[in-house]
Amino acid sequence: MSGLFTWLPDLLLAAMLVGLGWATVSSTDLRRSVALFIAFGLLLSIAWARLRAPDLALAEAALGAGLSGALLLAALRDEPPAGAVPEGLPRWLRTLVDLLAASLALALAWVLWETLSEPAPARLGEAALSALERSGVSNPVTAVLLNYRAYDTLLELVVVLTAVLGVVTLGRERPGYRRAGPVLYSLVRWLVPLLILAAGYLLWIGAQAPGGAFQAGATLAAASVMLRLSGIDSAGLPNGLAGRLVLRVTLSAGVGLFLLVGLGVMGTGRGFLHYPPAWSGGLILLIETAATLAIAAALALAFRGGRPAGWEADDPDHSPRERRP
Amino acid sequence: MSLTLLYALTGTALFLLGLRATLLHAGLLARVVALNVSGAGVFLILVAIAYREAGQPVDPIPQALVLTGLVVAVSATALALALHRRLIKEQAHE
Amino acid sequence: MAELLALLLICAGLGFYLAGAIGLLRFPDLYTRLHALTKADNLGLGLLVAGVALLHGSMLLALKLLLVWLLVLAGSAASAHLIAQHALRRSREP
Amino acid sequence: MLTSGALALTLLLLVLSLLLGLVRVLKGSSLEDRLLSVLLLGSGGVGILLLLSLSMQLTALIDVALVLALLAAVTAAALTRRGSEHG
Repeated sequence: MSGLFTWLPDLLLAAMLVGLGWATVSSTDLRRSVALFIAFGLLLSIAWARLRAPDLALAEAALGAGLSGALLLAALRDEPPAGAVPEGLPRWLRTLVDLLAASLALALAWVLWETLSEPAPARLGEAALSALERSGVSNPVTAVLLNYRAYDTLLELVVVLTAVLGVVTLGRERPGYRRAGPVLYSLVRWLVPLLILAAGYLLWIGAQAPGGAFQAGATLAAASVMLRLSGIDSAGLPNGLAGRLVLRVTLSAGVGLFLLVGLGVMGTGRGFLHYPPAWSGGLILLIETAATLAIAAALALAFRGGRPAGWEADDPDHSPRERRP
Repeated sequence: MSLTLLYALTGTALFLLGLRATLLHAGLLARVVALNVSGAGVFLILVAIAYREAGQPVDPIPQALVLTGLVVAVSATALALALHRRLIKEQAHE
Repeated sequence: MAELLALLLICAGLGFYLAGAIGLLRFPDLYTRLHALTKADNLGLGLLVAGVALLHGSMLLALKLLLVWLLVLAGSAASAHLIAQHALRRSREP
Repeated sequence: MLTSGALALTLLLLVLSLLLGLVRVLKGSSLEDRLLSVLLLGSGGVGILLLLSLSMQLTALIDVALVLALLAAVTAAALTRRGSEHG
């Protein structure tokens, strides 16, 4: 009986996830689809909590439910007012895709059933946990991200930087939002400082508890998104000639500092990114701080949908209507 | 049936629902949303495998992998949306 | 004794949550649904927070829980206003 | 023992109320109705996370609830704001 009690919530949650996922991808109305996707992110955050992954629950709450939704909602503005619906695939091809998906589902379910019914073998995770004392932090996920597998995280920051460079290269930012009314303005006045505080808290706590650069960066970016939504076009990002430089330095700070530290420890006769154990706590915090700022700047720019006005001195896309043929 | 299996199967279902919709949808934004659902399914499988019953520590490596994946997914989504925006603009000029 | 009180508080909070959800489902129009939902948010979560704080039994966590409640309170009030405003604007300009 | 059983039951009921809210999302005829349900899922999610922080003895989930509450307000703003190009 008690078994059923503890099982039912998980069953319901799983059913709700599949139901919402289904509704999200099968809706033909994009606005509805995006609203459902935001709800899906909220549920996913609970699922991470249930699977004892509070680091992921934090990241999902900030990224999945918050920023992805805001990004998609902003992109809805790009759709032409009454865009012609592109033609779908022919019927036989749709049936083929359905068949492929169904057979893949069966194959995957069988593999998972076979492998997961057996007791878990010794995994790399045990090695990671037993070396935790020497990593400089006590949150195992942070240790994996910034010590054992620091290469991965460095390259991930490169991916983020590349993506945002793509965004600013592809066009100018979207027009801003209407000026906030009194209610939204009062919301912004307490929400933005709290988001910034929360980002600082998550960055600091990440060494010993769930939190870290990704969660902090996303929360900080949410502060900028909130400012932009309330009609403040600069959205807290630095402006002007000097500001442009500051923004570029911030964007590349995550990758840059990571590399500098990695090369720096080589100077002491160790391998690339092999921190001296006594220093690793401090070095990890330093890298995480830079990564937080870089991720926040990247996500804030991504929300704008392109490069801000004055990003380059002579912007070729400045007035698209006067472009030469 | 364990909690791991329940959530891994849920992840499988989401992965395939998303994959199918990515292939079938004609609209680009709808495809981006579907791809995100599909990615969430993969993440769910990975984290389900990392799960351990109370008392044992969970495996931190898949969790770190998924954390990286979440951020990469958002970045890729942002790039896809920028490409979509550029495409709309080019089509308007034709 | 404190434990029993905490459980009572949590159950009372739950009642409000359920009432809010049923109101959301059954009430005829947006504005009454908005009313039902904000009631559920504010009272239900308030009682639940009090119960959870008692069971955790730590002053620091209690303060954090209070902060969560205040955030949801202020957030839901502002959001409800934004939604009502949005609905009004849409009904005025088709 | 009584406490853990009661917590499991309350968790179940809270998930159930979330499910009711979800029915409205899926039935939702207007954008505003879906907005409401996103809000309900947000506050219900905060409640569930707080209950889980007890039953799983994972106090970090309170931080998750905090971030969820903060971002729910941002989401509500993002869902209702309109661009300046609409005049």
